[in-house]
Amino acid sequence: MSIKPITQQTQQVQSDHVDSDQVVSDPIDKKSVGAVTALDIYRRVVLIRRFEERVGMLFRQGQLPGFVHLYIGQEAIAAGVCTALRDDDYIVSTHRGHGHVIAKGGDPDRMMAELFGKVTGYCKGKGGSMHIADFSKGVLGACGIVAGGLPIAVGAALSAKTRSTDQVAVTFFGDGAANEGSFHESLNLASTLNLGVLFVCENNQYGEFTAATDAMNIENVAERAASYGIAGVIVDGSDPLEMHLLAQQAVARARQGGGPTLIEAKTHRRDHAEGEDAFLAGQKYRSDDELAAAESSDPLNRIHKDLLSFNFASAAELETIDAAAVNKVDAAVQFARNSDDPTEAVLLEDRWVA
Amino acid sequence: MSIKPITQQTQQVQSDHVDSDQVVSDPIDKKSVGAVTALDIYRRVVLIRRFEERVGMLFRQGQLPGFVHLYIGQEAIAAGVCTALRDDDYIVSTHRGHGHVIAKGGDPDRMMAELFGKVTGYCKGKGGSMHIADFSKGVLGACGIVAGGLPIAVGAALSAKTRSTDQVAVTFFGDGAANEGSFHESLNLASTLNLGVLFVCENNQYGEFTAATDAMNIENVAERAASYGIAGVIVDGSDPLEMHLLAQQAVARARQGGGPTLIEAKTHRRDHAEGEDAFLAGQKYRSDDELAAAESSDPLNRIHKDLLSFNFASAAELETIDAAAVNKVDAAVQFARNSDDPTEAVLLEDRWVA
Amino acid sequence: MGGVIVSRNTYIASIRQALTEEMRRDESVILIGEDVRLGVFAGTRGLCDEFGPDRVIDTPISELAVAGAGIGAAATGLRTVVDLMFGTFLYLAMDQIANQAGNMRYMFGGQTSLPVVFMTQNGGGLGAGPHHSQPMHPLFMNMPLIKVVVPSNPFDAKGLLKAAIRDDNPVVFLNQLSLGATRAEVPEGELVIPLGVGEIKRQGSDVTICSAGLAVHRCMEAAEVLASDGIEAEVIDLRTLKPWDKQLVIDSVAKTGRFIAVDESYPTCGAASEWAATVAEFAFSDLKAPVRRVSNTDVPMPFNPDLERQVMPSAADVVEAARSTVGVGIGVNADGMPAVDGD
Amino acid sequence: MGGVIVSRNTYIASIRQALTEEMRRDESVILIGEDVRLGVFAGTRGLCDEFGPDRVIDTPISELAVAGAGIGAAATGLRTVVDLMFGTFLYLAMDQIANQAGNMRYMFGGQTSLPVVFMTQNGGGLGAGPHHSQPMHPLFMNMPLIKVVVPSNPFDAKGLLKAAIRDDNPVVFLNQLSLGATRAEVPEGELVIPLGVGEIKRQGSDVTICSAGLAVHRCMEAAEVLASDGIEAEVIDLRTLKPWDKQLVIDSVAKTGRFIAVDESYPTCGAASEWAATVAEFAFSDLKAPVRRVSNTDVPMPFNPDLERQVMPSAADVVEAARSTVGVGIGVNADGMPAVDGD
Ligand SMILES: Cc1ncc(C[n+]2csc(CCOP(=O)(O)OP(=O)(O)O)c2C)c(N)n1
Ligand SMILES: Cc1ncc(C[n+]2csc(CCOP(=O)(O)OP(=O)(O)O)c2C)c(N)n1
Ligand SMILES: [Mg+2]
Ligand SMILES: [Mg+2]
Repeated sequence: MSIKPITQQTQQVQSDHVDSDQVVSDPIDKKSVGAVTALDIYRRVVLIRRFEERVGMLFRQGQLPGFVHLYIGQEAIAAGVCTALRDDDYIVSTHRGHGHVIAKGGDPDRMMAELFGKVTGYCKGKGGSMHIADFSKGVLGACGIVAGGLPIAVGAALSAKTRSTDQVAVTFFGDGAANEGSFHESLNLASTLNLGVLFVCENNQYGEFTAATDAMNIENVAERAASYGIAGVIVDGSDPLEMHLLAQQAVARARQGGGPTLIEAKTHRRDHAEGEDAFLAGQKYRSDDELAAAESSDPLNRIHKDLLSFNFASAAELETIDAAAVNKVDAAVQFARNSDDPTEAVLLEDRWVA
Repeated sequence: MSIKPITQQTQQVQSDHVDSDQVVSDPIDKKSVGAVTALDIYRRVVLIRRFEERVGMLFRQGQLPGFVHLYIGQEAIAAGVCTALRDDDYIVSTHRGHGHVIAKGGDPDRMMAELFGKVTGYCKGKGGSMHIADFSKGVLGACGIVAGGLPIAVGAALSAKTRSTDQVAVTFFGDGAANEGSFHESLNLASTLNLGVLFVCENNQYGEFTAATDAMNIENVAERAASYGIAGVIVDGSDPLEMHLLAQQAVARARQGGGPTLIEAKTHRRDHAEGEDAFLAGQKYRSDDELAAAESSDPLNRIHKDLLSFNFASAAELETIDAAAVNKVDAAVQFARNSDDPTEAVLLEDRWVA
Repeated sequence: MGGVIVSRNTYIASIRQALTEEMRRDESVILIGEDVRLGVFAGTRGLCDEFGPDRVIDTPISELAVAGAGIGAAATGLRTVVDLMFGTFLYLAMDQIANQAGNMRYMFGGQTSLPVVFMTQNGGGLGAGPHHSQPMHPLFMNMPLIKVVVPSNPFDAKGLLKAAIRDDNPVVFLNQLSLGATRAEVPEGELVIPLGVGEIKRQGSDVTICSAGLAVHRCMEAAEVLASDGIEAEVIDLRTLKPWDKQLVIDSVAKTGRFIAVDESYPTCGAASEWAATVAEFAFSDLKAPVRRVSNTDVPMPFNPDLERQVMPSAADVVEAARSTVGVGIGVNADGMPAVDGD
Repeated sequence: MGGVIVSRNTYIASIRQALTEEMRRDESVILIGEDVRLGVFAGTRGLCDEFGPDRVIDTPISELAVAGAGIGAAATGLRTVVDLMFGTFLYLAMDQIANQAGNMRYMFGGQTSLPVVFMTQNGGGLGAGPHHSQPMHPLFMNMPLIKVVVPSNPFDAKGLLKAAIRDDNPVVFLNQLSLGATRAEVPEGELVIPLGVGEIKRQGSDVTICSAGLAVHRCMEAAEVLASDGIEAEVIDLRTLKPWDKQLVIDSVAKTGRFIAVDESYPTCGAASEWAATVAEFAFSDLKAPVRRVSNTDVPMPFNPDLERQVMPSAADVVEAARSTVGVGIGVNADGMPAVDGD
């Protein structure tokens, strides 16, 4: 038995039939994304970045309770995928979920309020960072359980199929999550029921402080697609435009009844969780080379450069978008600060549906 | 990504290094098993068969409580594998477990007594058909939970490694079990820790009444080995001698620290559970062709023929062995019948270890 | 019941009838699980013929993903019934049931309802051994927002399952394994028993016996025996264990002054513990004698059917508990009181 | 303590000390889990340096297989400590813990012992949200043959963990998440607190308050407040929840005549239910007032820290319960009695 090595470039998905043997490695024409969509992607990338930078700062200042896992470094994935989705498509997110919600059109005000635990937050302050949901935008929720979201996305896709809509469901998860039983069962179930699910593995190369290479004896999570008879593809998850084009193809196939795709987006996270330096107390788990590689593949820089080189926008225009993002985040913090804490009545709400 | 098709013949395992690309399809020289071992295998195959036939009869006569899943049709696997093991090696079994226990040297008397729920049974009548264990023979127990035994075998192999013994652990399971999360986690964990585990998938093509082909979109469970960077091999699970030779290679590798192997033994079961005809009430789930194929690949006939054609034994000698097996089973039924039911004191035994 | 067709259903036939009627009534209802088409417990048999493979969905053996798929579907417009065969298999799906279904509505601030039923076989009685006989209800009772239903007969099975399917909350629906072949008169068509409402199966003035599921039958047998002693037991079948009908129990104890909780589950943190604690907390001044609990012996369910019977509450156990409690008054030196069991 | 070195340990340092000492003492002890080498909760930090990667074993994120591996290793000659980080992650391993570890010795007729400790963080207090704050102990208390330990301080944490590791039965060892940084004097070396034995933390004559884990601190605070009212509370820290020290509680109630169960878990079938039911069953004639339970509000653990505090038992809740119970005597019209809560 052998696996053809997968080169670390974008792989094309064919939308005709489910077959793990159909991966072609044509170079991708990123310009084909077009200016409008590319700017839309940029807008989301930069909003996620500014939002997360602020959240990190607030956390370090002790203003946010609980744990916070930032999406910085992985913005290309959420933005690239969600711009390929319709409003009525579903996504299911993770503990590192802020970026997914923003990319799917979530409201930064209500997100920030949730992080502060305020009643105006998405979950009235009862969910927090790891549990933000926006059902009105198809965001079926972040999840504090690693790989907990995969089966739920399968269910959403099953629901779409039964209701004869062509809605697609996307579940994001990490390289670490790919070692959970839930991963196996979910991909296999989606395959046997031929459901329109995108399994998007954000391989940032670590699960907490364990290297992906120590947690599995294969190089690419995408190779596991073969176990389920579905397509598996690898994409540069630090490149927003590539990410988008790849997602588009997988979404098209899912919509047409072509079944699930496992997309492995190679990426880098900044830290596992905010505040980890104090916790690590000098223990190192990454080499300086790795840190440098992460730095140099920054997705915001990447799309910024692409937009300029394709003449999709001027530096000044991009600057304006960036400034708008900062303003939105400022406003979100204001909104959160000005909001009330949940009362005891709120504590008792949202139990049984009568 | 592509999987090289695996031909449905025995595949050689190489013991040098874990690599799923190392499957060679040399024809196997079954005669190389040798007369002594081949007769040993035959002895186990025929004892399992006679034991199970009797159990089926007793169950249909209403003499045994609970559920009974017979191993008839799959004897080659347990007998072929366990003759490749040492007494101090471990096996973990399934709901269809009688054959494994017999093949590992379990005592038919104590097994039969357990099926009758008697105090002389392996578990004092507290376990029953799905929970027979014989720790003195390394049988760490059958298991009523599909795929429940895989992690336990991983633990036994971990223990062997930590204690610096070269004991090997084998876990048997079905094609249906290969879709449980436990399968995925166990193979991956055994791979990353490089443990001496044989994962023996008895693919009898059905999980209850669901065809394996409906429960996964790939042809061979063995293909999944690639997801864990371990060797995966397919063997004719109806052929006791082939099964033995293949197991020997995998055991040798495991013993030498070469890590786990996923062995897929293609086989046929007779029924899912005893008494299913009444339950099915005319519902059919298998074609007549399939039933005929199962019939014609009977492992007992197969080894019988091989032994004669290799001149390892005469028909009369084999008949003697068979008759001895029948006697053993007769004696086991007598033993069970003459044994006492567990008392209330037994009910309260085996709780906490003081 | 003018015009209503009533038939003598088995418990299993009642389950099938409830599923059939609800699937006809509401096309958003789907059924998903291992071998649900063929119908391993026969409660789902034949449904695929009528409703097709898109609504009666066979799956691989993957409890975690199947339960989660039921949840995801329920959060996006369907009503799902997930068939999980045997209670202990729910342990494999526990993350999805407890962490996801059990929290989702609340932790998302009410953004979704979750009409999903997890149906399985609960408890012992068939000599099926420890992996196929375990009582599971106390675990789910402890979870804040999961409803738990344990019918004791074919009539209730139908009425409660229909209510469970129409309920917008996650429900764990526990069929008692050994009641599958029992029969009762069950009307076709609309029969919906509201969740959370218990039933007095037998009126009595001397002692309240509270129970559910299979154990109700033992309590009714015990009540007959007690009646011949002149002790009139009031037997309550709670039917739903979470939320449960506290008031019905407390009112009964106000009348009888004595309380026995009879439950086929392990004793520690079992259902009987909850009922007994509630009575001791909220009906204390009515109590003329200690509350008593009759639960399983605290061991895994053994295979041998005689041992299994010994483990589960018997009518004799209930009779003995009732006699001892009726013989004990407040202030009387507690002769009838059992010793503290010493594990 | 002549010659014994005593240091002011954090709870986490106590865990590390117990692990270190037991791994030195017995080379069959291994530690396995996600990131145990680096030590996400710092309780395992540094152990790999001393004991090497064959005994301090990092794993993929695979709770089910990791727990099962711990069981398989324990059945074949090792003593395993499985670190499962957070309580809710045990739901993923539940089949192995409940179905396998929970039954194995018994269902195999005593053929094996099973020295495996499943260690995790239990309960709330850090604003970590519903998937990282859940109290898990009642679920395991319901299982027949799993021991359940919930230490309330660094001293007990060390002594109980050493006992748990030496125990030949499966033990679920639940560290209270929010106690990690608390400190106490802890002796180095041999300190073993037998499992199943509770401790009277404060003597009192008026009311028995029974608790464990984090809630013990709330009870002690409450006792101070009550003392200023002239109410002397006896506070019991059970330390082990299964098997548990029934006799200690019953003897205390014989003295005080009043009982309050305080537990940081969901109320239905919670630990407080078990304690209250036991007292009502076995110490009834000593009771001068209804038993009272103080448990979590029956909702998932909310993220907002203020809400979370409201959910968990507070000292004020305990004070209020104690005052109401001390104000109530038998026969007195039950003015102090709480209403039946209506979910
Ligand atoms: C079931 C479960 N196990 C363990 C954890 C603790 N945990 C939180 S994040 C994390 C790492 C997850 O790694 P990965 O899936 O690669 O996602 P990443 O954090 O890298 O985005 C772990 C182990 C958890 N939340 N849930
Ligand atoms: C976790 C779990 N799910 C479901 C079952 C019910 N069940 C018993 S045997 C069986 C089929 C198993 O199929 P396979 O693994 O192929 O083994 P086979 O019976 O064919 O030997 C099922 C679904 C079970 N025992 N455990
Ligand atoms: Mg990662
Ligand atoms: Mg099979």
